[in-house]
Amino acid sequence: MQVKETNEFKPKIVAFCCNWCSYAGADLAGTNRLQYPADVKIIRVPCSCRVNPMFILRAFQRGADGVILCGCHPGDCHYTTGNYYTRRRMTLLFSMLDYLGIEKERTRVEWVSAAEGAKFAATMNDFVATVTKLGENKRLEDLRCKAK
Amino acid sequence: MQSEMIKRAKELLASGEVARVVGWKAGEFDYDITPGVFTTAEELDSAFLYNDLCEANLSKYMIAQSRKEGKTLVFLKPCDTYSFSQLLKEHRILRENVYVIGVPCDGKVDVDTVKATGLTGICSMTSDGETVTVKTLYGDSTMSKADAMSERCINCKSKKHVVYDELLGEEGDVVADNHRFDMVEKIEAMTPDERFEFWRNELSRCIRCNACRNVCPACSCEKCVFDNEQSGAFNKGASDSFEENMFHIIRAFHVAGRCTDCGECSRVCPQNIPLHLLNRKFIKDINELYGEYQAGENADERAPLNTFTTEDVEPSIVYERGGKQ
Amino acid sequence: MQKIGVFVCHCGTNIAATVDVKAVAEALKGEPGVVFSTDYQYMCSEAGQNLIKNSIKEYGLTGVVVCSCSPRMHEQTFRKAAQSAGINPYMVEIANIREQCSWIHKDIWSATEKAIILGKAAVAKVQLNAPLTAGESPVVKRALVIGGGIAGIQTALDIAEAGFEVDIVEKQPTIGGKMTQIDKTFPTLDCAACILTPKMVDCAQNEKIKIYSYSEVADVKGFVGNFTVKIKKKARYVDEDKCTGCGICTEKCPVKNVPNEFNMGMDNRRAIYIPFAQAVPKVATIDANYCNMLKNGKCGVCSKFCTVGAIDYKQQDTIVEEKYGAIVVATGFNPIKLDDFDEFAYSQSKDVITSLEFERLTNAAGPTSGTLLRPSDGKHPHTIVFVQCVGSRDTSGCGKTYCSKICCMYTAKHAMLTREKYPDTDVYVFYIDVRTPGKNFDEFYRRAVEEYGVHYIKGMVGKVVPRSDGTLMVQASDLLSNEQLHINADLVVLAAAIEPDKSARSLATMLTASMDTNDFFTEAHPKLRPVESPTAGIFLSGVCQGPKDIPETVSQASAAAAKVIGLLAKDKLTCNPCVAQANELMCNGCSSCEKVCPYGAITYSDKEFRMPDRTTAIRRVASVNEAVCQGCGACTVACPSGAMDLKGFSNSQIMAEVDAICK
Amino acid sequence: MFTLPVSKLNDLFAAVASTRKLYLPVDDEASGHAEYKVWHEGVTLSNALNTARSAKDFFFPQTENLVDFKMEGKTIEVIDTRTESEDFVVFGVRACDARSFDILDRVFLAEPVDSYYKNRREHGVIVTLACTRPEETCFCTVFGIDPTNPAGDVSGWIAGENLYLSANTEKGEAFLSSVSKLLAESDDEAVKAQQAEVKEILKKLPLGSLDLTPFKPENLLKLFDSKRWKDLSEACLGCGSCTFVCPTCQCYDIRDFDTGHGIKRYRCWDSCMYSDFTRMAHGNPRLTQVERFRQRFMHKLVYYPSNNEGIYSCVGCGRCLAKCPISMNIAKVIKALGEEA
Repeated sequence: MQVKETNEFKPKIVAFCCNWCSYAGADLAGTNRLQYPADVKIIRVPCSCRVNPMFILRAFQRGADGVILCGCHPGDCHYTTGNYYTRRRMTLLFSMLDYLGIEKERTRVEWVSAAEGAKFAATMNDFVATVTKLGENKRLEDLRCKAK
Repeated sequence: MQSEMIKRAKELLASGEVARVVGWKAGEFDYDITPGVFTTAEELDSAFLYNDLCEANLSKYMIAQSRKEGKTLVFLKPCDTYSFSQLLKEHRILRENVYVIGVPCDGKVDVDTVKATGLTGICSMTSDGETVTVKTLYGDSTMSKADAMSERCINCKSKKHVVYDELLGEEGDVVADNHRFDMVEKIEAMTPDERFEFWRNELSRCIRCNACRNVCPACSCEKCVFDNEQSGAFNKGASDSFEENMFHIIRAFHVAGRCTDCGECSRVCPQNIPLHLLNRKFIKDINELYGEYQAGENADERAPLNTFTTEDVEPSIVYERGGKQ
Repeated sequence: MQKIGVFVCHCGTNIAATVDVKAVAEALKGEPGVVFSTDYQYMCSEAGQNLIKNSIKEYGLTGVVVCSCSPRMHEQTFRKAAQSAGINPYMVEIANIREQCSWIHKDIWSATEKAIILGKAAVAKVQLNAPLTAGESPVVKRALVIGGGIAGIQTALDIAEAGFEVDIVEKQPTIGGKMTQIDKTFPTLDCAACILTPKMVDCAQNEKIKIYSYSEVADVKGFVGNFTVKIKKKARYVDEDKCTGCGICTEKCPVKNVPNEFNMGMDNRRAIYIPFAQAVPKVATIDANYCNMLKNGKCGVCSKFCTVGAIDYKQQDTIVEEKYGAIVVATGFNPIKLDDFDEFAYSQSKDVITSLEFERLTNAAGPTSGTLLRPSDGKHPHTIVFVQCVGSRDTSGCGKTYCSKICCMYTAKHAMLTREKYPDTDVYVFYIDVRTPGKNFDEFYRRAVEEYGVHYIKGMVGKVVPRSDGTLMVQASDLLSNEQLHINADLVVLAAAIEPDKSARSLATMLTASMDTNDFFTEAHPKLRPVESPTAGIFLSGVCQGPKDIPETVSQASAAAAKVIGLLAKDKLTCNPCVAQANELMCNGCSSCEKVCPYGAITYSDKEFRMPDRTTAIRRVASVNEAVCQGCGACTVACPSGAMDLKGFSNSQIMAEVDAICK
Repeated sequence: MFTLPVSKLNDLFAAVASTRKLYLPVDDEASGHAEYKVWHEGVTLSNALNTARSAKDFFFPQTENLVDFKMEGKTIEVIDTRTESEDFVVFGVRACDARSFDILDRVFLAEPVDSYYKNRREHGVIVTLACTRPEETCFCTVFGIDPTNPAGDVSGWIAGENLYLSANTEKGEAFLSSVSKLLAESDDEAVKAQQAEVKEILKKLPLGSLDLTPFKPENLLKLFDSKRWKDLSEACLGCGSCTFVCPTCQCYDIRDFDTGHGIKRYRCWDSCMYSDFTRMAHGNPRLTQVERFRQRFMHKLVYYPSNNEGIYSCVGCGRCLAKCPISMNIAKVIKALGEEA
């Protein structure tokens, strides 16, 4: 494998996707060959409500530059109510991060259904662009993890 | 009030209604009052104290005390009853083993606030409800009680007891027009850079002594995630700025919707970090986004993070709302 | 430490064209725990599966990572392969390097790099996987069908035919549903009643079928194989067992002015009534809103005339609790209310009617005994305008965005039948598109146009204005000739959109079944599992899942029945082992988890514990009913101490994935 | 003895800072405390009696990296991350904290020597400052410390308009000679006068008369078995604030942190008040908070002196008195147990 040297900033993006809607939406994006940057890596969770704020902070600690959480549209949760809890939890968490002066644009919640492959790809393209613009995560970084 | 309290405590001990009394014990300098357990009339006479300097919230002690043999009498100030009620709601206190006597409070005098005025060598501090007399190694002085109270008492949210078996003194009311969110608003109005600077400056002083957590009535976990090697959040020292942020964000999140805003965290912080401003941010957000909610006030109401409405705002509101850019 | 085998799939060129699969296999060799790593053309093929099985045996693998297509595609395949080779199926993790990598990236370098990271995340996760054993739960061999229309009837009959007991809950006094109100069915034009009523009678007579008419589902608890349902039998003030359906009471009742819902309110019935002659059960029902005896205690006529003493004014609603292994939702539809479509003057003129009202006007059992007469003056209409897509395919916000699917065909039917019976009538049909994709459908429509001379005009009606002479001025545009048209009509028939019955939403909440934004129940998979709800044990039949005509409804009803029969034929069900688990030593007993659990799977009990300080304490701790828990994980985040964790997606597993990705 | 006008303090700091890092107590606006900070132009010496955190951080920081491990494939490489410490000067250390270094030295410099501690200790010069305005929480005199005559490499006094400095060690001599251009020779009259004045205040200290006589090795079991521990510890929250502000608490934990690229083995302060302190396979040897609480005070007042020629491992700085959330502290313990004994 050839190694490509590049100095341009490539953000690390963690995307938590619920198994029933958004993960399937991501699969659909793939089936339709809709491109989005390879910087996005998906972690499959049963429901967006499985995502603990600790996971999000952990991602930032370990070097993520952006974290996005995708779930079923409110009302369509496979488990009926999961994403409603997600909505409250993440609203409060993001607001707190903002309060601490941490760039709020590094975190996002999007509702992507299993049918919205195009939305998934568009969301990821937009999120990667936003985070790239912000640059490296400095405010929630852990220097111990950054040093190679 | 103190003599009335001792009288009732003795009566209840004598009648066998209660086996012990949780209250406040006198210290060396009037201001260094320790929560204590009394089991005899003699102990009550020699050390029991209630005055304008009894700051500690005794509610959390009832988790352990209510599991002891026999009933425990506890004296609770209005704001302590909110913590107590929240703990009841979470099944942490066995209500049937506690006898609650509500005692009035019109704000407590705080030694750190007095010290901040520049006084040193404080050997004695007394309050008559209006004026605080301070005796120091370097001379005596007086100040108005209002100047000697901490911020949490100045912005008192309620003088009403939400739970009690018996009340001593006069019952007060919820204080609707407090200004407890002023500082939160001030921080919200800063630019993100200023906010980051502000909190870095505060949180970087954290020495991870866990005083805030251990005093907090909402932090009553059998095993805290930060003490649990398996939790993935374990950490002992504030080894990195990230850990400082992580600890305080997660702690605030875990008590969000459960924190009654008793202010003990900020009171006990040896580094004077205004930790209550994190909790109040959540309280303010909850009030604004999901409707007014006071933890501990209502025993039946669902905690805001354990409920939802289908019309809740989207997390993206943070992008629009949030603070100044 | 696990002994992990990594298998990288080429998927022909699907993966291999954009991901250097050999490099991925090579890179993952160095990961902690990996003892074997290879690549192969098609991992899902028999040879590929054998490769996994043989490697498990050869290298003593305890964990398997397959870098391949989406786990939604082949997770089951690889789990089964691993299981057959003797390791726990839940020791398999899939790294999705096709849908989420090779198919979306063009650059080999970055796609390969990403595939390696995804592989590392899967390896990191499988390191922490634990063997999971699925529990078993028994199956109650009885089904519940909610809704007694043609969908529910067909499903019930088919289930009963297979030998299982089945109950139908119908909120109306009779089963039969909307089809009872229809005169003839397209495209064969046979009489709806003639094909429906025998099935209704079959239901009544089948000893495996129990009908709860005039009843509603009040509560649903439990889970697949083991639902407990409370059925509310509404008081009908008539003893069902005694009533013979003779109908004397319905003739003697002095209250004569009750709008008859069977005829869309176009005539009246009595306060005690049997909806129609072929009702099943054929039992009278007292309408408490109109009955004088129930309202003010003065009357009692029906009771006097009832020879069997079936009238019981003191009857109360009763709750029946039954256990079921499967539930079929067949709640059907209603035409939308046309209040928001004032331009068609529906509320202003009696002669602007809906298609279902038209249906009653042409039915022999209808208010006009089958003679087409104008509701306003009882005269023969000579010009009839049919308006299609009223509230369907509507993006204005007033109606529904979807196509109601049945209107094109029934309108063609109405137009054709009108022209056949009343050749002196001019019939206009305004349409956006005419959609006829069904067996013999297009032929049927062409007959209407070509043989019966119905005027089909592409265009929408802009306005219907009632005029003083009793006619209706229809203003419309002909999009093909680009003309404005003014038609003086005697009758205007609106093809109102159909929507799911209003009761469906609250039912969905009780069933924890998901719905789309239009309140149609969501199917587990739009193509592959079209008659199942994503919630296990809940099946869908008829229009509650989406608009469909009678043949489609009946085929879906039978399909749902087949699925139910498949379920009831089992004695035991295997549960999803990826469920929540409470660590009792860390549990605070605070009830947060219980509050957010949508299934009521968490209960609390006081247990005695040996504490770290070696004292004994009684503590309130949570426990999870593994058969009820569906594994969403809401509880795990509500739990501040982390005592609640999710098997298969544990905190440490997810964090290991995070770490691997962010490295 | 050398002297320098207080007005020239800035010149002295500048001169020291030009060759090495200089730390001194500085007022921190956000906390309202004084804390040690690095001097740079514009920074002024605090007037506060003492810093909120002790000076032990200079030699025994709250967390420090011990060693790194790097994993390459399936091999582990051990990387020694130790580097020679930079030279530094700590100015304005009080007598109590100066004594705390002796107590820490007896732990960390005894065999086996703690090379991390030693490295820093060797590169640090301690310039003390005599106290002039003790707090009510001060009781260093109980431990035989004279706050008017502090130890350190260089002892310092600010009396009137002048700073007086006197070297006690070779390191101190070298330090003074490095800034000799700024200093003038002086007698010790002003210092003596100030000492006499402050000693009068010391006589009035409310905790100055704490009696340590019961705290001797032969009373160990009696003290250990005292009934008072239970009620004294009843309200203890089990937090670590007393231990973390204490200048002599020296317990630490060693932990591994997985960075994703390797392991950082670090040590961090630990507290005997914590329920997982010295946890072993069977659990914590001290099961209840009473035992943990007792451990801390028994160690300071009995165990340490038993092993160190009667030197108590408390210096009476009063920090724990000011910081304990429930106002339970060593002074109350000494009194309560003393009464009993």
